[in-house]
Amino acid sequence: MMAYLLAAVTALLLIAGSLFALAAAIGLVRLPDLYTRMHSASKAGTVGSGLLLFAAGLYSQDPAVVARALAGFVFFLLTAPVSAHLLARAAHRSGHDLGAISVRDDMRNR
Amino acid sequence: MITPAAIVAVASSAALVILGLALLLTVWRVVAGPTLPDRILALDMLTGIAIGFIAVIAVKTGFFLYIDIAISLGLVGFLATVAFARFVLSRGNIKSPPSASAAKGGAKRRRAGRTEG
Amino acid sequence: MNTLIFRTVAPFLTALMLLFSVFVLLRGHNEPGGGFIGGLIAASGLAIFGIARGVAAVRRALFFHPLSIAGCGLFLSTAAGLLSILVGVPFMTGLWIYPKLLGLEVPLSSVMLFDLGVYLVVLGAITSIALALEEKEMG
Amino acid sequence: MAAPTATVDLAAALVTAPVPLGHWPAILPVAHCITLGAVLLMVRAYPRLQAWLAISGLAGLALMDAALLAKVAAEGPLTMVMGRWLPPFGIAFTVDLFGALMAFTAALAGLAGGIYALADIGESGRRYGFFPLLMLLMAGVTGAFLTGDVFNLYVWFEVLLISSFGLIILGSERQQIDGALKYAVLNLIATTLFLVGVGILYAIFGTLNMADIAGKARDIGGTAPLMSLASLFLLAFAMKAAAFPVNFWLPAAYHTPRITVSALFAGLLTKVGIYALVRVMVMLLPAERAELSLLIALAAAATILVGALGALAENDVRRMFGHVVISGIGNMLAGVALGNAGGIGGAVFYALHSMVLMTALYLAAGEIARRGGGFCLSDLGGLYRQSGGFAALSLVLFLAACGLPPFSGFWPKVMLVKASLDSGAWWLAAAILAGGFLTTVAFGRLFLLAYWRPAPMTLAPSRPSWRTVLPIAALTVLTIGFGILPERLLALSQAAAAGLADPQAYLHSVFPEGGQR
Amino acid sequence: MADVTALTFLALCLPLAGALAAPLVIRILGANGAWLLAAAPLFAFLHFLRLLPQIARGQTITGGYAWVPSYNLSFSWFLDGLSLAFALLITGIGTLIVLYAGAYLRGHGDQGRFFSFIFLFMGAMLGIVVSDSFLMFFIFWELTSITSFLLIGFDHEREAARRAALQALVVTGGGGLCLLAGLLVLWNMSGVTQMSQLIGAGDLLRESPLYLAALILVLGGAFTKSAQFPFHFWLPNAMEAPTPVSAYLHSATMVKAGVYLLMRLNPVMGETPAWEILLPFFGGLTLVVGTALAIRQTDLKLKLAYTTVSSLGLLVMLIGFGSDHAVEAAALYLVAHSLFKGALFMVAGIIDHETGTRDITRLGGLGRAMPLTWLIALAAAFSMAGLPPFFGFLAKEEIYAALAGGDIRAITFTAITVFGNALMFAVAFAVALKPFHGRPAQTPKIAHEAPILLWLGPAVLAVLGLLSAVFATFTHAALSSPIAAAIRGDPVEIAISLAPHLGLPLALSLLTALLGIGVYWQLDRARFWMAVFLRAAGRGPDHGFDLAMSGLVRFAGRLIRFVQPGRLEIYVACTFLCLAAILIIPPILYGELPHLPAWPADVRLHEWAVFLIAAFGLAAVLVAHDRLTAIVSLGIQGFAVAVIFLLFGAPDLSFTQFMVETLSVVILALVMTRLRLSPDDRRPPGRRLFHGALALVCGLGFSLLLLRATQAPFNDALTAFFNAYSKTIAHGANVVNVIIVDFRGTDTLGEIAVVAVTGLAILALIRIRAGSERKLAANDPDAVGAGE
Amino acid sequence: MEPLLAILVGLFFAAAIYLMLSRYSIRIMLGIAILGNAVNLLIFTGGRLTRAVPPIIPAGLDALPAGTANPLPQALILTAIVISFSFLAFLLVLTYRAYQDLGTDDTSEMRAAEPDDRPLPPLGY
Amino acid sequence: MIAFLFNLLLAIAWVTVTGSASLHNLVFGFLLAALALAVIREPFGGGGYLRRTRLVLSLMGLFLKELSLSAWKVTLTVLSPDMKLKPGIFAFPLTVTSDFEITLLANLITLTPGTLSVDVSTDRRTLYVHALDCSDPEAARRGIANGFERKIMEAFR
Ligand code: NA
Ligand code: NA
Repeated sequence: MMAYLLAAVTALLLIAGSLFALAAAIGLVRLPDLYTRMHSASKAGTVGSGLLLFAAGLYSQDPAVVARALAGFVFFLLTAPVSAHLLARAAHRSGHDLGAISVRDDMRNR
Repeated sequence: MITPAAIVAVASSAALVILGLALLLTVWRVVAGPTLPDRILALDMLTGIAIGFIAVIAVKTGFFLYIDIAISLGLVGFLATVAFARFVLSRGNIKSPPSASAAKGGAKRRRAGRTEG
Repeated sequence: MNTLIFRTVAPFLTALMLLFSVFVLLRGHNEPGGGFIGGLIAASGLAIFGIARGVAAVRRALFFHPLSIAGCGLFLSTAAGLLSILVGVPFMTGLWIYPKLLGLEVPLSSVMLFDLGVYLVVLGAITSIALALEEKEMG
Repeated sequence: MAAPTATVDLAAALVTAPVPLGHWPAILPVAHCITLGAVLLMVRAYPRLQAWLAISGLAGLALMDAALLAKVAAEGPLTMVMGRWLPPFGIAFTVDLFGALMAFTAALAGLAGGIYALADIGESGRRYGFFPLLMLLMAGVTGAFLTGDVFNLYVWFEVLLISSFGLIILGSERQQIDGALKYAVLNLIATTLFLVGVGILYAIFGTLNMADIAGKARDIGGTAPLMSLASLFLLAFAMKAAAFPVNFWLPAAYHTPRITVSALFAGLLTKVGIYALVRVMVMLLPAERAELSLLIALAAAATILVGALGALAENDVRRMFGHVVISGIGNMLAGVALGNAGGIGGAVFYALHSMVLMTALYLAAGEIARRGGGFCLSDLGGLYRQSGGFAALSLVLFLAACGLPPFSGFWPKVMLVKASLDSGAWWLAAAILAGGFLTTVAFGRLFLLAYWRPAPMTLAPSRPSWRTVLPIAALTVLTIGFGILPERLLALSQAAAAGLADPQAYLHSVFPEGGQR
Repeated sequence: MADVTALTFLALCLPLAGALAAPLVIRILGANGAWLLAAAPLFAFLHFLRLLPQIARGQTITGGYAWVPSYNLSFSWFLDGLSLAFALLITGIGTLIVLYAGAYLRGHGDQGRFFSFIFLFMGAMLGIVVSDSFLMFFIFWELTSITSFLLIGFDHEREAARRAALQALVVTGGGGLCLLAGLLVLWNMSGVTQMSQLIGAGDLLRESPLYLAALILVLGGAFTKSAQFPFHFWLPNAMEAPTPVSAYLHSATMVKAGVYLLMRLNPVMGETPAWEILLPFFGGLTLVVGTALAIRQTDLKLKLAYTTVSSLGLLVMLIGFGSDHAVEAAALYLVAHSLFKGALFMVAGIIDHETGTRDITRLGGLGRAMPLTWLIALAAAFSMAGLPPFFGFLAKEEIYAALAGGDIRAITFTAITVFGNALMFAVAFAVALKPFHGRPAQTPKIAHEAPILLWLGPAVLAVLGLLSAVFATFTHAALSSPIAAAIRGDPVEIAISLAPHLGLPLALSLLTALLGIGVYWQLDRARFWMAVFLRAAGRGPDHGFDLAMSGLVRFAGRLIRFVQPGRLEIYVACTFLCLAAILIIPPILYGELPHLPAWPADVRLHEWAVFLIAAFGLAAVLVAHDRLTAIVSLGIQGFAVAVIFLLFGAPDLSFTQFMVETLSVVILALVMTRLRLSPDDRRPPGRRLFHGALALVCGLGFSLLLLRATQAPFNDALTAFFNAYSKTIAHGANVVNVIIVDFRGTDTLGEIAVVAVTGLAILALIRIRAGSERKLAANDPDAVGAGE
Repeated sequence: MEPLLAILVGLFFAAAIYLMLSRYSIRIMLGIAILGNAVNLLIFTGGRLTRAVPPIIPAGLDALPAGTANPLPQALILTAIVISFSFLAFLLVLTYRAYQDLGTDDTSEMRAAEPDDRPLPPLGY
Repeated sequence: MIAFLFNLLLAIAWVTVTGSASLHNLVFGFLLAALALAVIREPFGGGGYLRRTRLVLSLMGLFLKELSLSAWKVTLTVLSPDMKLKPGIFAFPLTVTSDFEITLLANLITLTPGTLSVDVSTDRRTLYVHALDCSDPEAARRGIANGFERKIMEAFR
């Protein structure tokens, strides 16, 4: 029974994670400009791969693997916002304006 | 009889297919751009999906040692994005006249080369 | 890239990566990893540190010139191979000892020394390249 | 982890017999070079210490190689299996006469280059690693000559290649950068093809040990694509050796770096290509070599002639010498094409002669520039008037390069022409002789224009420095010595050739039990 | 008698010792050092003289030392009548030349060097004539080419001297290579390596199918060395050398080497149709051309030089005839020519030395100031003209005797010889009379009688020319007959003497003399008509040499600019063309194409996806229009490869591939930051098609090769070994890593050496700025880029 | 499986070679990067393929069970990857220097070492 | 002090990652971490954290919750047929002052729904935030100030 539960949770995590990743990818394609796409990539993408990692950790039933999966996830959490920040900042500074749909840009007049 | 392993196998196969789709979409963004940061963002995302892909393969094959690969990929993927961000920044303002930025390095400007990367 | 956020995060990331690199180095003999990958991860960490805080900071942090570190690594690796002359076995023969440390048996070997050398070479060489490129960037 | 508990049949995995210290010379030269390279890398900031360490290290290398040569000449091939793993599982360093001869001669050339560098390589060159690069270049060269494993050979190739990249750009002049780019791209293609060859070889044989392959090639023939493999190796090594029509990288690059570097390249690099060609084609794949002999012979003839004509056509002394190197490669290829004892022996002798001579020639070119103010024939002159001694040294080198007696170039030429005539390849003999003739014309003109012709302007009296004169003079003495007393070298070359043609001793050294899977 | 072998070896080494000692001796003793230096050849001469009786008795002397045993080569000599005569001439005349040069070059800054060269040359020449082994013979042969190069170019600041030296080197050196081939063919045919053994192999050689090839190759060597038409041109140009050199090289030594070779080979290669046609033809032609050209000249030395050419022609012609008389005549003329030509050259040198000119039209009336020299000149000229009582007379009589015969061939060659001899007669007196009698002319220097060192040599030679004829019986017994015997291969008795003898030869001699007087009488007119004729005939091979040299350089230049165009794209394309050929042709030629594989049935969906992504990445790199797309696409294919590794059980590989691929992309991006470049494919469509086809062919070739290789049964012994012992002995569960650090740790050692060097090389590449070496030399502190 | 990989390897080689045939140094570098992968895949395939069983000896066993991937080609490729990475890095920086010093990325304009107007040597003596 | 704590944290991370919770491993991990920290010793000037561990944990809890929500919201947004977006960048006046706090805040903002930190002004007083819905910047500012910023100040002051 435990095995079934474990398998079910793992399967759920796998499907959920990959769907999050897919959603992020769709967002990447659909969203109108760079800055909005970044939301998609830095959130849905991170959570998606985090869930998949966690699924792997869980299914292994090995605390070491779980710990590593978690460590990996934490690491993504550390890096994802930084890379988003760096990229957005660089893009904005090098003259990539917000898309036409945008309503406000407080950074433009600095 | 549906065994736990079978459930996971099906789920992981499905996950692989979904991730494959995600990969393709991301690759499309890489190629389509339109701007340089868009591509960089997509590549960053590609790394993220690859990490998930590896995790799924770990589940599918039962070799959880693959997780370490995923972790390292996260590490260097970050480095790649940082480097690309630098690339964007150091390229200078795309709206200013190109000669100002291209003169850097003292090299003769390419006649036909395009500055947009 | 002088941004406050990156400057602040980078040291933590670098420390984590250095730690992880040693982890990868040490377990390489039994699972994926080893000196080369460990060295790459460490060098990547230092590269991030360098991009965030400048080349000078990395140079200060390393104390030795990265290439000297690479040289040291190369020396260690060769020395690991040459050790076997003392035991009368051919070059590069793995030598293992199991000293007791605080009651625990710690396996030490010339093979590990060799892999440590690999780690240092990769760390030193790649860091040297990254710093050289980065320095150029600034200049 | 705990000490192993499982009971294992160690004798099936390891060389259980004690390895006498006398086997260490097989690996020591390489280990020595790498260790020293590592130390030099660490003391990069102390140029003076570096120089002395490097020179004494190179002298040590020469001594080690000499000891190795003596041992191999006396006792036959010497094998040490790294890590004690039974061959063909571990990497075996197997040194036969051919390898030992090449390694020793290379060490001499390296030592000469190192001494010359004391005068030629300036502060920045030393700070950016001339000496460590030189040591690691020697490590690559020596490793290539001594290893008995195909993939390991590839690795040493790469070591020497990347070191040569480092050396070629020291100075970073525009010319050097341009030359280096061509050199790097083309050489990279060549090593990549070599690697492909190794991959295919492994796919076919399932082994990488040369002795093992040599044993198996004779059985596998016909069932595996050995001809394709041999052709691939031929192309890769012909590129490395700069044989026509894939020789272009050499004249494109050899005249650009510091002269010491050119000298080392000319002396060492192409010879490693020839070495590998001989090792693989003659020892490992003899039947396939025989099939390809016509192709190789054609390439050889073309290489000889194109090289010799190139020497005539160049205004820059260094480029001229580059073509002379190529022409020499053609001669060695001719030996490989012939494949008989005389041919291989001639190729071996030629390779040894060429290592010494080409190093000396380029060092002399440096001296020409130092004394005459440049490398261009159109601007040179008056060197004979300026210093009869240097003119005499140069003349000896030139004559040796033309293959004229009584200098070292003569004997291999005779061997090769004789071998060609013996196998009825009169046209190959004609090409060798014609190449010698054209080279004679080229060097005659060089002597006329740069030495005899009055200087366009008065040359400042040059201060002779032992750092430049000693290596040139020492190599010249070797050239004369090889010419006047060729017996020892000739006998060794012939023995080396015999060992390649019939590698029983080599095989026995690797598999003393005769056991092969 | 002391050990002949050791003494002979010593005699052979004496010139070398002289060469080494000369600079020092001259530096200490000045020009008078010549007396001391002359001792070296003199001792050698005396040694050979002592051997004369033994040789005259028909014995031969051999000896030597082992030299290159593994090539069956010893330093060995073989002395018979021919070699000994040559050895005597070389050392004897050599002694006189050394003395002569002592005075001639008195005060010359490079006199010591000159003596070194002369001695080296002497040693080489001696080596040629005594060598028994082919290879040794050849070595000395080439040494004479080299040393004559140095001697002819002695006045190297003059372009003409440099040109002449190169010409001699090119012609004789090139001929030498022919000769080498010829000798090796002879070795091949006969199986012997010694001249002495060859003598018995004559029949074998003559019947061999390779005979003609060997003959032509050998003649190539001999004709160039002995200046036979059309290779004659280098010899007169070699007059650029100081006169002692001319006197030495062109009387008894250098140019006679070819004649020596032909004489030596006559017993084994002669008496065949080819021999009897080629030699007389070229010899006769050379005789005529040489004399004709000699007439035209006004320069004393050049006049003599061209007569040397014709004399050599005469000798070659005689050897070609090969009859007893011809051989005897050749032997006599060989000796006679050496004596008179050496003397005359030295006389010409004396005139030049004393008056400052050698132009015959600017000389006259010297007889009063230089009676002794005139006497010597006349004696030598008589011999050259073939007048009694000199040795030349005997030689000429014997020549006519040899040619006398009924057939058309004999008549033709007799006519030619008479013509040639007549002209030589005229030239002889033009040299020995014109400058000395008549009205004294204005010369750059006021003439005085020469010092003893100058006249001693020619005087001795002239006197010998007389004595040898007077005591002809002794001369024949000691010298001429043994020479002839060696040439003939059988014992020969020469009988001719000054004793009156009537017959056709004497008549021909008279005719020759009459013709010669006539030509001498009309010398100026003859010279004019000859010049007109030669101008009409066009420029000779001498001019051809210049054309050939510059043409060769130009051709080579064009060729090298074609094969070495300096464009990387062409180099790369050429490389890949070769690769395509290598990959496609051998499999087809040798039946190594793979059999058609079964379609893999079990490829899974995600595997297809990865392959597709890889292919997609490749395509994207190819079509990318901007750098980042290209770089990123590169990353895609790299990631795909990493995933392939992952899918097929290679986690370490995958790990490394991910890392390395990312870092490659990072470095690419960092570098690209500074390269404002487009990776756009800017090839014209035609080129694209060609490149595409080439790339596809190569790719196909690799596919086929790999397919074929994997279809062979696989030997997995190594893998089994590693799998079995990785944990149990090497203590590692990760077999790949154990291979890397233990089983094949040496590979990794090399690999990290590569990595370390890469770090160093890239640092150097980035840091060293162009010109920093130069700036450092100028003590500029900013030379090296940013400090460390 | 090997045939499919063989085809893929061919594609990799073709792409690499096509890129390297270009005149522009950047495309050459891209080609070199792909070339390295091509060779690695070739060696990998040459050692025969096994699906997804890494050659890592499971805890409790002393030797690898049958059916695992061949570790030797993996080890060879590891070495080769590192080496080709090193070379690529060097070449990239070299390209950069070449662009900086020679002012072009068009290799047919890089003629500092072998200029078109190389003079012939003097034709006289 | 910070150095010591961070060191210990890293050592614990080591123990978890290596999966061997022995004392030896902890000591070894501590040494390694010390080494790693020694390399980047500069940022660790002074201050202390230990007493705020509980607050940090609470912050982490908030963050995880927000992160999950964020991912879900983004997913919904991109999957909705008509993405009604009013994106834009607004300036957020910072109350927190130290490097660490600003960084933490910025990163947390990025990981929460609809917002993304783009840059910090050079005077460190303003944080520029990109929002998917920028129709009411004031509300967004208030949300941040009362949420993460306050929690951070509680935890780290
Ligand atoms: Na992200
Ligand atoms: Na490795």
